[in-house]
Amino acid sequence: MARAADCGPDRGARVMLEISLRHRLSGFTLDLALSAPSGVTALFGPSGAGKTTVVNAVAGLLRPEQGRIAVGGEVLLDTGANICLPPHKRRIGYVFQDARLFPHLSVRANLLYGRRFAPVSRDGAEFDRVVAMLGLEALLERRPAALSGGEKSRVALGRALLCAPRMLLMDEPLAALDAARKEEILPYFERLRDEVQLPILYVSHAPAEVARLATSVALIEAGHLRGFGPAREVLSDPGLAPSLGMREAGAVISGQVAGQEADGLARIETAGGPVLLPYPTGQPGQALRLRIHAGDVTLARGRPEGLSALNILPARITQIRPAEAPSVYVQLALGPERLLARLTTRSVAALGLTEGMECHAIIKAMSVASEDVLGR
Amino acid sequence: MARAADCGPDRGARVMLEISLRHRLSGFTLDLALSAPSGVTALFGPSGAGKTTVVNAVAGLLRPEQGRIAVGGEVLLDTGANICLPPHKRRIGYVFQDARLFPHLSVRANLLYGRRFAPVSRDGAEFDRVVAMLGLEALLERRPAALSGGEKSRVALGRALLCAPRMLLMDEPLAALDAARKEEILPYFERLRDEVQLPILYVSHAPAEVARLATSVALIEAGHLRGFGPAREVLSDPGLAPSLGMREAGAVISGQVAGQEADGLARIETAGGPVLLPYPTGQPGQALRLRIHAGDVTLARGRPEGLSALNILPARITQIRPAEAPSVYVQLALGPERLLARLTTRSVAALGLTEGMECHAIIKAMSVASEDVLGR
Amino acid sequence: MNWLSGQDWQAVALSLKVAGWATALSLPPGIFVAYALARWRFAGRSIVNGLVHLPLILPPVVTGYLLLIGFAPNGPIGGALAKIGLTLAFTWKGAALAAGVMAFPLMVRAIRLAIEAVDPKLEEAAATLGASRAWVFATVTLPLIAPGVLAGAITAYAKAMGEFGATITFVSNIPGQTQTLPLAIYSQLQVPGGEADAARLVVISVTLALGALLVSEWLARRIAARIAGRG
Amino acid sequence: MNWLSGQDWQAVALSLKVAGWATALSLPPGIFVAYALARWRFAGRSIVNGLVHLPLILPPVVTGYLLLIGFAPNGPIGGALAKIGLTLAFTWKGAALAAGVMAFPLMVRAIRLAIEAVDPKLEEAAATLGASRAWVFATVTLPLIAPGVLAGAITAYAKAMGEFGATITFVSNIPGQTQTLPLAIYSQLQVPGGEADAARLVVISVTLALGALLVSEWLARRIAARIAGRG
Amino acid sequence: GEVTVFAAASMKTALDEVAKSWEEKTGDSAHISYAGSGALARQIAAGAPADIYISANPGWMETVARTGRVQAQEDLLANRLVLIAHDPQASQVTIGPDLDLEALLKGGKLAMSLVNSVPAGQYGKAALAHYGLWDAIAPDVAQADNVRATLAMVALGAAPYGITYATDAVAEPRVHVVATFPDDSHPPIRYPAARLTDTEAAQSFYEALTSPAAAKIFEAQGFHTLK
Ligand SMILES: Nc1ncnc2c1ncn2[C@@H]1O[C@H](COP(=O)(O)OP(=O)(O)OP(=O)(O)O)[C@@H](O)[C@H]1O
Ligand SMILES: Nc1ncnc2c1ncn2[C@@H]1O[C@H](COP(=O)(O)OP(=O)(O)OP(=O)(O)O)[C@@H](O)[C@H]1O
Ligand code: MOO
Ligand SMILES: [Mg+2]
Ligand SMILES: [Mg+2]
Repeated sequence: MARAADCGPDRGARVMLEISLRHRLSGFTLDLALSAPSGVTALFGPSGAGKTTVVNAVAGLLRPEQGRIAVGGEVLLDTGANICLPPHKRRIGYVFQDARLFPHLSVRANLLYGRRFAPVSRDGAEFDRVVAMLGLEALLERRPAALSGGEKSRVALGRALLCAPRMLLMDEPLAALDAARKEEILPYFERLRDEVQLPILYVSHAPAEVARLATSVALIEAGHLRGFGPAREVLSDPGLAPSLGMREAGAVISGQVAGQEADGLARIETAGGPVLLPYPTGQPGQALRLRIHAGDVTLARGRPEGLSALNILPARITQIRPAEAPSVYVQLALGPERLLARLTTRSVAALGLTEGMECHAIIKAMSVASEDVLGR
Repeated sequence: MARAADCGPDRGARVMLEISLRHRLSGFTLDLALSAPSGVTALFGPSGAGKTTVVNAVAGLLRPEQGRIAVGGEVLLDTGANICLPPHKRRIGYVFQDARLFPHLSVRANLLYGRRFAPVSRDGAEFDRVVAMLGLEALLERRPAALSGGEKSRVALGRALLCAPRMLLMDEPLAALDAARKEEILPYFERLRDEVQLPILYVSHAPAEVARLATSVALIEAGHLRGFGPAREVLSDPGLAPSLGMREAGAVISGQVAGQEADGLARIETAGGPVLLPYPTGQPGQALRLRIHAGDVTLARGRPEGLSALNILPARITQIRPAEAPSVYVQLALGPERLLARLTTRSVAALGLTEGMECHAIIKAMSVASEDVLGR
Repeated sequence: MNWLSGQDWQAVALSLKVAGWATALSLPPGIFVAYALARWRFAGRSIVNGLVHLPLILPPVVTGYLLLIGFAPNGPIGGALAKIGLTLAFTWKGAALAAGVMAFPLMVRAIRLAIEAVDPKLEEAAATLGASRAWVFATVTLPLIAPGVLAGAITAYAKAMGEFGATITFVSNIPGQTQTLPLAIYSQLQVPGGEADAARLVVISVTLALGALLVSEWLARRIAARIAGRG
Repeated sequence: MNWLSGQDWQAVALSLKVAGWATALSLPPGIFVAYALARWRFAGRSIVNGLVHLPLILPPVVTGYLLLIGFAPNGPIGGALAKIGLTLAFTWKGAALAAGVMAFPLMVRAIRLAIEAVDPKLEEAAATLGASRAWVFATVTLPLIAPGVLAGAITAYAKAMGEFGATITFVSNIPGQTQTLPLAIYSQLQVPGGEADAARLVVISVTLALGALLVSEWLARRIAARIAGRG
Repeated sequence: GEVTVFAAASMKTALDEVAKSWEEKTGDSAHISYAGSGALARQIAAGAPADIYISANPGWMETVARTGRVQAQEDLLANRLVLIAHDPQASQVTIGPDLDLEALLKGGKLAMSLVNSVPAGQYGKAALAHYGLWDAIAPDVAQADNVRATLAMVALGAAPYGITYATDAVAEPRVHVVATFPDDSHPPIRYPAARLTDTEAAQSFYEALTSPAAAKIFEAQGFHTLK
């Protein structure tokens, strides 16, 4: 446990999920420990890093050589104390990387499979809501074999959501889906996270999804933890940025909805000043987070005029770190918030930017896509 | 065939791939026709649209009720003339949406399965190159059952690449892979397209991949063609932009590598003026295409100063089209090229932008990620 | 119908009863043993496997002889059963036992192959949804092996319809009580010139078994079509 | 070894030869018929299926009798075969034929179940890679059904080791030529007090068949482990 | 030389011994195939390479005779029918119209061979019918497919009483003869033998069957020799 606590984020926050594992497979060793607060814990890392293996251990499908897993204080596994709850007693909804639908059951029966075991009997409304969200209405009487790839993964998702679990494991649940469909499903995940307070372990290769959903991010490489912490820290860490993919590095800043302006723009108050976004973001007073890609931030020494960009925030340069040549990451302080900008070395030289200097960060309203507005 | 020709792109270009299909499944009807020039033809569309069904028909795994399929002039299927080549005579490498590896064979044997049937005997160098690119060296003696999701899809990819096909079908080949791995594989696809001149039918939900690879794009919805044409036209069509996903709309402009500057920046000559990019892009003289996201383009009336953005191109506004409120798409002419910008209506009003007006398009060097530099 | 004698009809009815009961009663233990052999690793697994196959390996007469020793009214098991009022020797119930024992290995083989073809990942998925082992078996494994169970049952049924050696040795040939079709056919064949009578019974026997076969094939195809999404 | 008489040894050797040939020779047609029944839709499919099951349904004596009629030196097929120098009736080859015929339905059932469990999508994948139907069968289908083929073969072997009724009816019970173990056991049982001798033969018979069974189980597990990625 | 003999299974004990002494005397070898008389007759009709056929049933000998292969034929042996009991204490009974078989059985079965097809069963049925006992006892008769199986039922106690040949009862210590059926209660029990080929060995074996040495062996097993 000591090890797990070492890399826990928000050491003060209540630990919701505790995972400490050691397991050898031929040619691959998994060895990591983390304890995460409630919310979404994202597992991120290259193919073959061990993400599915971790998730399987939490589900009880893999019994690690050594390990301890606890959810919300309840111990699911403790090899030391010889505790190992069988999978069906763990009440964990698992969206598998491969869909694993029951081929002999209709889509409806697949979706309802877990209902019988749910401690609270879910009402039909919940079923209808999930079916509608996943666009499965027309498929309910079909068999899995006749579904398309994306349809299968949607049914698998619905099946796990409808079993009233106390925790969700999702292994790349949206990989087979198009952007529009993802856009419909992600808000539901956010509601599960925020309203239902369901702990979620979320595997994804898409940094946008991770940034949007994750409370904590664990970066796994070759079976070991490369980084772990609150999403905002991991995602704005210039050292970890390359692991997230070039386009995808970026910081997350907090804000509060101030209201909607007459022309439809939403106004968000952040520690760095007001930010305007071109779509509804919620009720006034609602807390939210904005993910700003490092590549989308332009810097100016003076306050530029006559620009179509609406959001021009005063900032101070806190760090300049070389990235892949010929570019650098510039970390900016907007009051207590951190922003990450990626610039060419030429621009840094031309503008004479140095650490400690005051400048303006320019963010196009349009470059903060709605998928980068995170629910809290 | 008349129907197919109607929506063919570059009506003058040599038709490489001709598909015309009519097939009913319970509750789903596929009915489309297209003829595409050589290069990568991307099939794009929501889950359940019929993409895999089209690909299966080309592979010979589905015999449509009516249809004609020809590749490079050779007829694979013509229900009218009662021609239907069996799959093994079509010499088509198919990367399935599900990996479909042979469970009883090692990874190596899976990769080499098609070699025996290749008309030219591939040398070991090709094998080594593909294995290295896909990072499969350590997995060669393993069985598919013990591979991770991404490892499986990499082996499936390698298997299809190594069978020396005359055409490749790829059904979301990179969906299970992380950004870094994709970055390693995409250039290989580009080489296949450009050097080997292999026709590729490519299904993907990722607009970035499509934009980068596709010569032609077919947008399929509910079994029908919503749009089809050269990639640059489809991707910069403001009418089709919503289908591509909010973040992903953007135009493609052509350019030529002028050389590398002393500080490492690459200089690309485009019809709109020079563009600087922060990474190597190729030999001087090489033609390439840049994909510029609409959200990444900032406009200014006058030429702005003191900005970290390096690329400031004079442009003329050709079209202003409402997008989702409160934003608009602004189409810009940079000489003969078209650029797409997405702005808030407030900015358009504040700057007083109107069609026909001259202005400056500001593109951050960093916001054109290397994945948006397309090989030609 | 004067084509068949009353005794022949008795044999037909009895055969159907015996084969039906033999199949029905050996199905649950057949499924259980097949599951245990396919999925569990326990000491004595090979022994169980060997025992199950024994009736296949032994000449049927020997099996019948062993049954006679064990289940005769004064035999060790037969005595115990007699106390609860169950007499097997020389009754149709004994014939069903003999047929069931002879058919058992065929049934277990078929079901076991089907179980081994079920992807354990589906069972795992069911477990994560909260289903206990028994429930997983009932709602996932069993439906998926239904074609195999059907194949096993019909093979067993066919075998039970044709079983001769063990039956006649164990329960002998009592018309109306233990004289199944094969025994009737055998009796006819032992009489010089009895071929024609035997042939009639063979036709009936084959018709009955093939009818069952066709029905089972049709059922199995329907199940397979449902799973393949065509049903 | 004075525990077994020379004649007993003959019976053991003969049984091994007969069961081995019966299994080996019925394997290729068994695989072929199983594949046809599992994958092809052709007219007369039910008829073929029925014919295959016939030896299971008929009393073995009837099967033996039909073989005798067909393959006797003066029978229709036997006559033709005699012209090419192949005599089946009353030779060990005939015993192998009888055992093979009796075991055939068991073999076909097992292999067919295995074929039906193979995902056609894998075969499709092989076809797209350029493999012809025959090659797909040899390199994908066949390896994947290997455990089922093995199961079918061993069931057939066990059945062939135990076959009695059809054998004695077709090729008679000639020591050294057609007297297999089950026939030798039967002969011993004809001798008053012959039970002890019969029991010895039963033990040998069971040992041989169980030995084969164990080997086949072990092989099947190894194949399964390889496919599951543990091998 | 070699000789192949097709013989009714119930003759195995005696015939094995006869064959052995013949082999020792002549240096030739005999292969004897024991099976049901009917099966053997059909095989001979189908062209089986038999030199000698010994049937337990005159009916099947007729089938063989019709093939035209018979070179020589004679009734070799006779046998008697006995009522046997499992219980060593069972008392002797008299076969006659007054025999109360049902009382003897006490609810058990009377073991016989197939009464319509196996000779021992046919003779037994005829004998019981002769005394008017058959119809009453028929439902309680358990028919085995051969005499040895009938014997085994009684020997094991599965059936308290049975009807077999005297020759079978002789060799089985676990059964007791409680009565012998009068010869006139059933058709004569005959074992016809036929020689089907003219080879020297066949002739020699056929003759040996009726030799005094053979007669001794047969009689030791309870058969009556007819020559
Ligand atoms: N055998 C079938 N019977 C009925 N409908 C079918 C059958 N096979 C596929 N479909 C339907 O046809 C439609 C197209 O399927 P297809 O697999 O081509 O979709 P897709 O575009 O590849 O989707 P995805 O991106 O989710 O893989 C789907 O709605 C699917 O449910
Ligand atoms: N049974 C096994 N034997 C040996 N190695 C295994 C076994 N199962 C998995 N592995 C290896 O363990 C590593 C981790 O696998 P895992 O499935 O957890 O990866 P992952 O992070 O989920 O990858 P992906 O993103 O590709 O799904 C992989 O290298 C895989 O090859
Ligand atoms: O296997 Mo048998 O020969 O039906 O009793
Ligand atoms: Mg995985
Ligand atoms: Mg698809």
